[in-house]
Formats: sequence, C-alpha cells, structure tokens
Amino acid sequence: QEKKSLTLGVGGKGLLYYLPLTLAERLGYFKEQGLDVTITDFGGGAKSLQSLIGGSADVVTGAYEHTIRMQVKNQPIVAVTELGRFPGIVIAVRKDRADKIKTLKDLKGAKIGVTAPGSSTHFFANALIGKEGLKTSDVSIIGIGGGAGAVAAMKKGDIDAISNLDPVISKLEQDGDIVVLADSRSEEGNQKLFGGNNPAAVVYFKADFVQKNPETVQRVVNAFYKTLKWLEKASADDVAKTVPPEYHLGDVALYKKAFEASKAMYSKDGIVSDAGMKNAYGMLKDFDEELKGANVDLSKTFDARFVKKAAGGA
Amino acid sequence: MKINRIQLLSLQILVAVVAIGLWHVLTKYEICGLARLGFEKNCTILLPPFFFSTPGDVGARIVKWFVEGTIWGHLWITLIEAALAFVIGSVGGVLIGFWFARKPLVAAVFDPYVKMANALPRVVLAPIFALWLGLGIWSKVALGVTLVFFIVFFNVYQGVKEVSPTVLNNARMLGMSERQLMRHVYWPSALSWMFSSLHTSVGFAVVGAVVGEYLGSAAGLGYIIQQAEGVFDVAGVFAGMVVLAAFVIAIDLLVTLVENRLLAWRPAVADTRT
Amino acid sequence: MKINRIQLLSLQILVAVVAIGLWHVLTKYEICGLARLGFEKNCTILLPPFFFSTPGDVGARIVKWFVEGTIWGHLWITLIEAALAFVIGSVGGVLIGFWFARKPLVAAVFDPYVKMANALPRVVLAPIFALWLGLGIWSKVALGVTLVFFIVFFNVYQGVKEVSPTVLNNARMLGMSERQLMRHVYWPSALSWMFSSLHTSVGFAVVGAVVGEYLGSAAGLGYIIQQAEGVFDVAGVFAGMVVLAAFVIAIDLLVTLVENRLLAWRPAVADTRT
Amino acid sequence: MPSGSQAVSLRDVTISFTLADRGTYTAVADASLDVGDGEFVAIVGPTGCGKSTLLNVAAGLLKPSRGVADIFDAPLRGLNRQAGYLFQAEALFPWKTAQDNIAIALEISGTPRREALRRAEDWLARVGLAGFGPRFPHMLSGGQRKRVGLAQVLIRDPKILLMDEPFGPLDAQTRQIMGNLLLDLWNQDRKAVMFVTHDLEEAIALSDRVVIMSAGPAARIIGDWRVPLSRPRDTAEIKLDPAFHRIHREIWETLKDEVMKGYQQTGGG
Amino acid sequence: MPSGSQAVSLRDVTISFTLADRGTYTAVADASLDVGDGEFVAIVGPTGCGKSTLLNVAAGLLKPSRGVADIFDAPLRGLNRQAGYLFQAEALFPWKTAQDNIAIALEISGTPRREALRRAEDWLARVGLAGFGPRFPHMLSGGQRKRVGLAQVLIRDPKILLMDEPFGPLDAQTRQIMGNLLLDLWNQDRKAVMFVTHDLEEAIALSDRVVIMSAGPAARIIGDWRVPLSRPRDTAEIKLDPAFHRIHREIWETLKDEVMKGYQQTGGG
Ligand SMILES: Nc1ncnc2c1ncn2[C@@H]1O[C@H](COP(=O)(O)OP(=O)(O)OP(=O)(O)O)[C@@H](O)[C@H]1O
Ligand SMILES: Nc1ncnc2c1ncn2[C@@H]1O[C@H](COP(=O)(O)OP(=O)(O)OP(=O)(O)O)[C@@H](O)[C@H]1O
Ligand SMILES: [Mg+2]
Ligand SMILES: [Mg+2]
Repeated sequence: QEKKSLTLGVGGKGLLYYLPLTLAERLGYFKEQGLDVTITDFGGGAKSLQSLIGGSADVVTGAYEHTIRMQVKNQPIVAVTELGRFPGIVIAVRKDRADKIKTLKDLKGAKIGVTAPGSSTHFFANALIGKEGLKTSDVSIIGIGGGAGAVAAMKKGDIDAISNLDPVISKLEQDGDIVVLADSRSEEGNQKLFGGNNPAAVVYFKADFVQKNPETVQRVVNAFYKTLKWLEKASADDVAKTVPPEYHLGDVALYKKAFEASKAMYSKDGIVSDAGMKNAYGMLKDFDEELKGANVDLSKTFDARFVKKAAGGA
Repeated sequence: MKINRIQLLSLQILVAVVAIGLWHVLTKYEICGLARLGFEKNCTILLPPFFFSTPGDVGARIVKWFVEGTIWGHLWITLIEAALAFVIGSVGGVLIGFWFARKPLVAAVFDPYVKMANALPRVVLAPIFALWLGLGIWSKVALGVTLVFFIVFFNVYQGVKEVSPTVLNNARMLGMSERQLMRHVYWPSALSWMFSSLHTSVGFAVVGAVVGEYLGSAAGLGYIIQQAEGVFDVAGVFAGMVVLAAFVIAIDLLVTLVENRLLAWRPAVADTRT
Repeated sequence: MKINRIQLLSLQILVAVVAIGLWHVLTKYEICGLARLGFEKNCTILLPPFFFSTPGDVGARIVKWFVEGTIWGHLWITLIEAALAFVIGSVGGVLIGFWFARKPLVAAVFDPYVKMANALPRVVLAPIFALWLGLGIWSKVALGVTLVFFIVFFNVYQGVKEVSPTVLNNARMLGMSERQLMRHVYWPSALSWMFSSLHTSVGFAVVGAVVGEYLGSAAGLGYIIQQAEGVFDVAGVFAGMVVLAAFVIAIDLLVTLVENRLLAWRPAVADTRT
Repeated sequence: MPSGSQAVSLRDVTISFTLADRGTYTAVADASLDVGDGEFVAIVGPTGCGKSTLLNVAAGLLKPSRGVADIFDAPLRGLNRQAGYLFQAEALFPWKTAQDNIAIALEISGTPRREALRRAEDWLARVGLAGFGPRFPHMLSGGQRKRVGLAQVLIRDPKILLMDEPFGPLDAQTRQIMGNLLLDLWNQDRKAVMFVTHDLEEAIALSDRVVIMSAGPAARIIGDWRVPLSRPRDTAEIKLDPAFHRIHREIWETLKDEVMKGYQQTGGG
Repeated sequence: MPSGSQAVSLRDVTISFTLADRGTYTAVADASLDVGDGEFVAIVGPTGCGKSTLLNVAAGLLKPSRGVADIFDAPLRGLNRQAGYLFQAEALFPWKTAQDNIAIALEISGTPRREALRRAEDWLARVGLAGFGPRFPHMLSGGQRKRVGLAQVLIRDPKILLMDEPFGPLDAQTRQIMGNLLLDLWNQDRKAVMFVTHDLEEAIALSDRVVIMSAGPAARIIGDWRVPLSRPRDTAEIKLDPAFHRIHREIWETLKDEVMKGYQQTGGG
C-alpha cells in the first residue's frame, strides 16, 4: 500500500527558483497523477529539509547540495528529478561602488549581503571569490534575507555587494541600483563560472521512502516532468497567467522580466548530469570543513530511473 | 473629564483616521524641505510604497479577501492555533506558577532553568517542534505556548507571593487546606496579576501562531504574510497584519469581559477630583 | 525545609546533571520496548542527534569557541543589543505605563492600538526595521524593544492601578502633587509588578536581539546559530543556545540584586509551618 | 452657635452609595453641620452610621449626592487642601520607615529632607515611639502604627483636622497622653477639628461640641451639645468635674436609644 | 490556679524580632501564661507591649525564640488547629461578600454551601448586619467589618478563641451587645478564650482572669487577677456591682504605673 497523499516542503514557494512547483500545482498535474499534495512553505530551505528528516514532510523541492550534505551526516536522501540546472544566484555591486569594484577580485574588504549565512548564496559568493584567490576572511558577510529586506539593505547602502536570487536581483536591476558581476541564471554565465551545469533545485525524498513507494515517486516525477516540458514551451505571459496574481511582485512587467532572465535556468530533461554533480560538490568542498575530508558517493545522490521512465512514458 | 462611550469611540476612530491619513500622505506625496533635516534629497517620499504599500491598496486587498472569502479559512486556522496556545500556555503558566509559589524549594532549584528556557529564541526551536508535533497546527500551538507560558507564569508566581499576609494567616487559622488556600486565597488574589499578563499573552499567543505559520505551514495568516513577503507583495503583508490586529482586539475584548466579571469585588477606581 | 546556599546549588547542579545525562542517553542509545507505547518501531533513538546533537559534541564546541576566543566578539554584540533593548524597552514601558495609568482618557483612546501593536509579529517587522535603522545593532535593538516594552508596559499600568485606595487617599490628603504621587506612591507600589515583568523581559530582550541577528546580521549569537543551522550543524545551534542561556542567567542575577535592594521594605515571606 | 467664620460647613448633605445589584444605599440623609474656625467638634454615633463618610465629604474625597460642602465659606471643589486627615483604616506608606512616613508630610511642601527627618524624629518621641524610626509599618504594633499616622498628620499643622478614631487601638493611659498632646497643640493655634470617636468620655473631655448621629441607613444629626467645661483641660482631671458627669449622662441617654434603634433596624437580635 | 487541663500553656516564652539593621528587638521576655480549658482570660497592657505577639504564638503563627507553647498539654507544632483567631488588623477576604466571608469558615470543613450560607445569614443578623450580606468588605464601615470578622471566627465554634481587640472600632452600646453575645456563646460550652482589649472595664466584665503585661521592650506578665464576679453576667449590669469597682481600682493602679514607665522608656515626653 503506497502513500498517495503527500506533504511537500519548500522554502519560499513564491521564488522563481521553485517556479516548477507552483506551475505543477496550478496546472493540476499532481491531481492528474492521482496524488493529494499538501504544500507547506517554510522560512528557508534548511527548515524544509529538517522537516523531511524529521518525518513531517515526505518530499521536498530544495537545493541539490542537501543530498550531498545529508550523505555525510548519514541521512540518506536522494534526488529524483532536477528542476533547475543553474543556481540562479547573482553577485552584483551597488551602483555607486561600481567604479571601484569592477571584478570579483575587487570585492576584497567589501560587505556582501547573502540571503543567510550558511546558505547557498553564501557558498556561491565564497566559491567565486575563492577562484579569484581571495580568502573568506577578506570579505564580511551579512545575512539580509531574500525579500524586501534585501532590497532595503541595498538601497540604504548598508552593503557593498549582494549575492542573491530573483526577484531581489531583478527588482534592483529594474531600479538601476546595481551592476551585475556574476550571473548564474544563464547558460553562458554558468559556462564561464563553472564550465557547465550546476544543479540547483531538485525534488528529493528520503532513500527508504523511494524504496517503499516507487509508484508514488514515479507519479511525482511524472508531474514535474510534464511541468518542465510545459515550461520549455511557455511564454512569459503564459507563466504570468498561471501563477497566482500575488506572485507578480506588485508589477507584472517586473515579473516577466525576472522570468525571462531566469528562463534558461529551468531543467529541460530533469536529469542531473555527472558534470553538474561534480561542479556542485566542488563548490561545497572548498569551503565547508565537514565536507573537506568526507567521502561522498555522488552516484547515490541522484536516482535517474524515474525521470527516464517519465520521459519514456511522455 | 468623564466622557461617554460614543465620544470615546469617536476619539478612537479619530486616531485611526489620523494615522491612516498620515500613512496615505507619506506614501503618496513627496515631502519637501527635508534637506534642512539632514536628509540627502530635499524632496522625497518618506515611506516608499515598495516597503509600506498604501492604505488604498491595503484596504482593497482586505476587501478582496473578504469578498472572495479566501481569508476565512486562514483566519480560522490562526484562531484555533492562537486560542489553543493561549489556553494551554496560560493554564500551564497558572498551574506551574502556583506550584512554584507554594513550593519554595522547587522554585529555588528550577528558577535558573525557567529563566534559561524563557530566553531561548523560539525561532530556532521551530524545527524541533515540527519534528515532535508534525507540520499541522500543533507545532504552531507549541510556539505560542512557549511565549504565553512564561509571561503568565512569572506574573502568577509573583501574584501568589503578593497575597496580604494577614488575609493569608486568617485563611490558615480558619483551617484551610493547601487546596482551599489555592482556591479561596491565592487564586483570587493573583487574578489581577493574571489578567494583566493575559492581556499581553493574547497578543503573544497570536504572535506565536503567526510566527509558527511564517516559519513553515500551509495555511493561516502567517502563511499569507510569508507568501506575500517573498514576492514583494507589501499590500498583502500589511493587509495580513491589519486583519491580524483586528482579530486580536476581538479576542482581547473577550478577556476584558471575563476580567470584569471575575474582578467585580474591587473598589471602583477612586474619584480622582483634584 | 530550610536549606542553605550550598545545598541549593548542589540540587541545581543535580538537575543539570540529570538533564544532560538524559540528553546523552537518549541521543546515544536506542531505547527498546517502545512498541507497547504505540511507537512504530520497537527500538529507536528517541532524540535523533541530527536534531538534538549530543552533549559531548555541544560541550566540545563551546570549549572550542572559548579556547579559540571567536565567541567573545559575538557575545559582546549580543550583550550590547540585549542591554539596549532591555533598557530602552523597560524605561519606555515604565514611562508610558505610568502615563496611561494617570491619564485614563489617553489610556482609553489608545488602548485598542496598544493591543494591536502588541500583536504584530515582530518577525514580519524585521525588514522595516532594517530599512529604517540599517543592518547594524539598532535594528536588533528595535526588535528587542518591541518585545520588552509591552510586557513592562502592561505590568506597570496594572501596578499603578493596584495601589491601595486608602494609602493613595492619604497621600493626596497630605498634599502630594501628581509628580510626588508618582514618586512616593505609584512608583514604589508598582515596583513589585515591574520586577516581575523585568524577569520576563530580560529573556525577551535577548530573544529579540538573537532573532534580529538571526534574520539578518553580520555578528552575534543569532548569527552563529543561523550559520550553524544553514549547514545543519546542530552542535553549533545547541552550543549557541547554551551560551545564550548562561548569558541570560547572568543578566537576570543582576536584576534580582537590584530588586532585593529596592523591595527591602516588604515583610519576609510568612513562616509557613503547617 | 460658634462665633467667627465656619471652617467646615455641610448643608443638607445626602450621601448614597450604588450597590453591586444597582440598588442604592443612603448612608447619610440631609445632614447639616457647621464647624467653626478654631472649634473642636467630636462626632459620636453608632457603628456604621456614617461618621467616616461625613469626614470623607469634608476632606473632598467623596462628593455628596446632594447638598453642599463649604470650606472657609468657599464651596469645596476637589480635595480639601486645608485639611489633614487621619484615616480610620491603615494608611501608612508600607515602603517607608516610620520616620520617613512622618518626614514625607513635610517634604511634600518643600522642607529639606534633613530638616524634615529631624522634625520627624521629634514627633516620634512625642507620640512615644523614639527609637522606632527605622521600622517599616509591618514591624510595628497596631497602636504604634496609629501613632505614626497621628504624627504624620499633626506635623503638617493643617488648619482643619479630620480624625477618625485616632486613639482607637490605644490603651487608656496612652489615650490620655495623646489626648493631652492633641489639646496642647490645638490650644496653640486653635485649628478646627472634626474628631470621630466611640468613647463618649473622650469626646466630652476633648471637645467644644459633641455631635450625635442617628443610626443608619439615612443617618441624621440628632443632637448637638456644647460642652460647658473650661479650657485648658487635662483629659484625666476633667473627668472628676461634676459638670462633666452631668453632660455625659445627658448625652448618653440620647445615644443609647439611638444605638438600640439602629440595632433593631438592621434586624439584630 | 484554674482547675482541669490547660488549653493554652506558654512557658518562659521569649520573642525576638530581627530588625533590618540586623539588630534584634525582644518584644516579650520569659512570659508564662496558662489558660485553662473553659477559662476566659483577658489580656491588658500598654500599646506595643506584645499582646498581639503573644496571641500569634498561641495561634502557632509565630515560633517563640525561646520557650514552649503547649495546646491541651501537647506541644504546639505548626498551626494551632483548635483555635479561632480574630485578628487586630483587617483580615477579611476582600473578594468575598460579607455573607461569603462568614460562610467560607464553615465550607472549609465540609458544610454544604447552601447550609453554610443559611447559617451565615443567621450570624449576620446576630452581629447586627442583617441585609449587609451581599456587600464586599470595602463597602462596609470599620465597625461593620470587624463584626463580620467576629462572625467568621465564632461560626466555626473553635475550642480556643483568640481575640485581638475584637470590639475596638465599636461604639459603647454595640460593644455591650457583642460582649453579651460572646458571653452567651461561651456559657453554652465554655471555650478557652484569650481576649486582648484596652478597655479594662470590658476585660473585667467579661473574663475570669485579667492578665496585665508590662511595657516593652522585653515585656513580661506582671499581674494576674481572678475576677470574683458570679456568672452568668450581663456586661452592663455587672458594672454596678461594688466588687467590680474594687477590682477595677486595684488593677488600674498597677496598670497606670506600667504605662507611664513604658512611655518614658521609649522616650515619650
Ligand atoms: N462604598 C460603599 N458602598 C456601599 N455602602 C457603603 C460604602 N461605604 C460605606 N457604606 C455604608 O455607609 C454606612 C456608613 O459608613 P461609614 O464608614 O461612614 O460608617 P462609620 O460611622 O464610620 O462606622 P464605624 O464606626 O463602624 O467606622 C455604612 O452602613 C456602610 O455600610
Ligand atoms: N516584625 C516585627 N519586627 C520587629 N518588631 C516587631 C515586629 N512585630 C512586632 N514588633 C514589635 O513587638 C512589639 C509588640 O508588638 P505587638 O503587635 O505584639 O504589640 P501589641 O501589644 O499588640 O500592641 P497594640 O496594642 O498596639 O496592638 C512592638 O514594640 C512592635 O514594635
Ligand atoms: Mg468609620
Ligand atoms: Mg496588637
């Protein structure tokens, strides 16, 4: 007897990062698969993962890096489909500092705002300045969140640079407050930064859940796969019409602009590539003490069976 | 200086109108002459609508919620959570408060631990509550309880210690058992302390519920606010807070009603002619 | 049942030892026979270390922090924030509490708004504070103030209203002006209420500071906790909370010292031989 | 009729209290009482008749439901600032020591603290409590607290003294001493005094006039005797005067009937 | 010496209080007092000598610093469960009406509420307060509150009665009525009574023995008179008995000196 009614955890459902989830819900794909999905929104990705480990959520749409971290902590979780190929994180500097800070190298001594210390925006910033030969102690990191607070911090001039996601970045770009230094929302950007994919949003389960409920997992993957296919063809208008109007950032134009900027980010086939896994792991390994010495079997972090079957069925 | 109900109500409404008016003006129009006050620009909108929305938008949103009826479900969830948090927290606070007040040894030994527990940031505890209580309403109730409990507890504890010594001695000489002392002496004497704390607690029960929802949930006012916040929907955030505030006033009114009944024995406030 | 300081201290330590022992056992060893209690599995670790860490790890982390000295800066920041929040919040609460208590009209008009304000979830206000006050310590102080203020306010307000009517009449017949009444009657009479509320507030001042840091900052205990949480470093989270708790006890001790000095006039607790 | 202006003048004063069940209880009905400047008036009446209530009206703490109160020929509005009031119930500041309780009465009107404390110490001695200055009220006996209250009122030297059973919890001897102390002070500058007591002998020994109230509800003033005894008096010696006994017997007859009436009205057995 | 067993027996009782400055004040020193079963003992003494303190010891509310207290020949540990205590200070429950205040004394020992309320109503009438049942204490006069307290203690019918100035705030007539009420009850089943009063006449009129305490500090018991008057008595009529006057004069001589002494000790002027 498999579990058909699921609790799905997510940390910030309104974010473009998790757009496929909202679409799958609004397009009715879960129902179509005979699933009863309750979406619970958390204050952050860490909390949704914790609720999965604690057993209160069955499935999470979250960052791929969680699967690596949890392997080290002996909490086997496994991704079953990719939603985002790129992290979608952008590093930018405040406009009036742009004359001084022209490249990532110039960030030395700067105050960088990240969504939260210890989050992927923090690691992203660390990884990039590391490549330029800077140490983590060369910059100071401030947690500013991912909402209006982040916009406020930048506008107020409390920080020199920002490592954040959409819609914060698009809003700041639209208002002309920032100059982008590194952009992982686009194919070229990622090519430049990592030499390829760097899986971001994925759908993951606990490993034993997958074992016990393969049929349910398959249905979840089917729903998301169908969404990805829909998204591949969708225009900004289609998306704006499908999501709830509250998601429009109070300004449909801004929303569409943000979507366009992020469109390349969404996965096309749902498969996490080996290169992508290595990229993600490499980025973590440099800056996290715990991961440095650990032995991670990347093949256990992603189970491609379901996506392949979904692709075959579709 | 005695004024009647209607005058009072009009004054209250006046305050609200002035506040909303200010909000409207400061979010809508540029205020000039600020350079002299040390601002960078001479003319600027003091409360940018991106952060503060405008009364019109917020009002429209609230109307929309109620017209479409989407808000009721969320309100109901939050109400249940806050009510449970309030009841459990204050009953717990009262019981443990009495217990501590009557057992000085227990109180002395656990005193530092109670104060420690009071200082733990509830936000950090949220995942543990989710682990134990799941993602339903109970983890939010737990968060509210941890706020309400301490406020009520400290006040009841103090209230019991404040009993007039003569009245207490009289009760003991009349032969009251510990339980009877509780009921006939400590309880009524601590009541006004309790009610003072209950007014604060009503607010905190709701805060607990909303913060719990804000940190992870699928429904409730906190959920609405969180959803709105992530997508720059400031009107939604403020509308949520307004509904919340109205909601708290309604609950608080109930507390006051109960209070007036239970504290009927007190002398009316002294005639303060001066 | 009178016990001396040393016995009390040993009892307190005993409680801590038992608690830590339990924590150790429940995070380290599987407990069996749970099936009868309705658990799914018969044998399981009741407190999974993923959520609760272990006392050993937490202890090691705390030692490391202090040995390396990295903690001091964070502690200092949090201390400053909490102290400022505490002072500003309680001074404000006392002043406004007195004011409201003495001006029934003002109190009646603003009453619903105070209660509304008390019910706003502070977490939601964090971005607005950040906007107005920047990301430095002041936005955290503001958060703490909004918690402390209301608790002190409600208690002072009530405390002033509780003054014995005869004592008050006596003071007025002696010719006290409003200011003298404040100083010689209302203030001493409200003191015990105030201190009861200050014990709660100390905790909330720290909670405010830490939550503020947690929601966005570059230093402080809340920052450490959040960073640890982001990388699922539970030992770090718990170590942060333990340091925090110790810290609150230290501040609370100070409050108690002041309290004992100021309330020296009260009858010692009645001899409760029964 | 007393000569000179009236310190306190109550005209047709009626005082009703609203009860919890919304009924009213009329404690005092149509009472008129004049206390001349420099006159010592004792008020005697059965328990619960409305003596304290009347003093509260004269103090401005209670607004009569009907009738007016004049103080030195001006209508009383708000508190009576010319009066000192020794309350029947405990009214010391529990958070102040005995000495501070007395000194505060002076400090209020601007006397420097040192001076106030010094004079408070004098007063402590006068009321027989030298050495009890540093005690908080809860460390004093009932009679000692009353004497601290007495000093607190007298040290301010108000023009009108309202005293509600000031010597109630004192033994007979201390009572006499305190009575003489009060008379001495009064003789110096003749304040107006309204003095409530249950002790008819005390009332006669101290006062110029004895006013008798009827039993409540709706108590009235039913008797008003001038005391034809010369001044200065010693409260102990005066009781040996035959005139004292004459007036005592006279008043007592009226009073006794009144008390019995009151007792039967409230259904006492 | 009284016959039969002793209801209260204080042996060499010394009571010292710790003062704020860590000094001590010895209120009562080496006082010994026996109250036989069924005996009515009045205690008289100057204000602040230690009468209330002694009653507190007999009630078990205060542990003597030295000496022992026996109740019915068994050492007193904790509260004296056989005693009813009418306190000198206000001790009614402010949150209960007069009737409830009296009824609660019965309810505590399991009397059903209806029955308790009915009997409380009887007692209200007996103390002259019929119709005042629904009032809260703050709506009563000082004397009325004291009478409610009296009813509260008497309704329980305890074996030992400790009464601290029970008739203090009552007028002379009501005092007599209450005195007779107390004597009636006492005659029915002869409780042991310790009765503190400042009124020597009252003390003699009511009691079997009058005990005189010296002025404090370190007050002692300095006199112990049997009252040679027959029972039953009427408190008003007995005062006409010549034997009454003889004993009154005798005790008064002792007492007067003592009060003066106490007054001078504390530096009174
Ligand atoms: N707040 C009140 N509400 C209702 N009745 C009251 C209130 N205060 C006083 N009374 C009633 O008014 C009457 C007069 O009270 P008051 O205190 O003046 O009596 P009193 O003459 O001072 O008596 P005593 O000698 O016992 O002190 C009493 O019957 C009392 O019950
Ligand atoms: N808590 C205390 N601390 C210090 N001294 C005290 C305390 N309680 C009472 N005393 C002192 O003990 C003495 C006896 O007090 P007690 O109340 O027994 O007197 P009393 O005989 O009842 O006087 P009164 O007739 O005035 O009521 C007094 O001098 C009083 O000041
Ligand atoms: Mg009175
Ligand atoms: Mg006494």
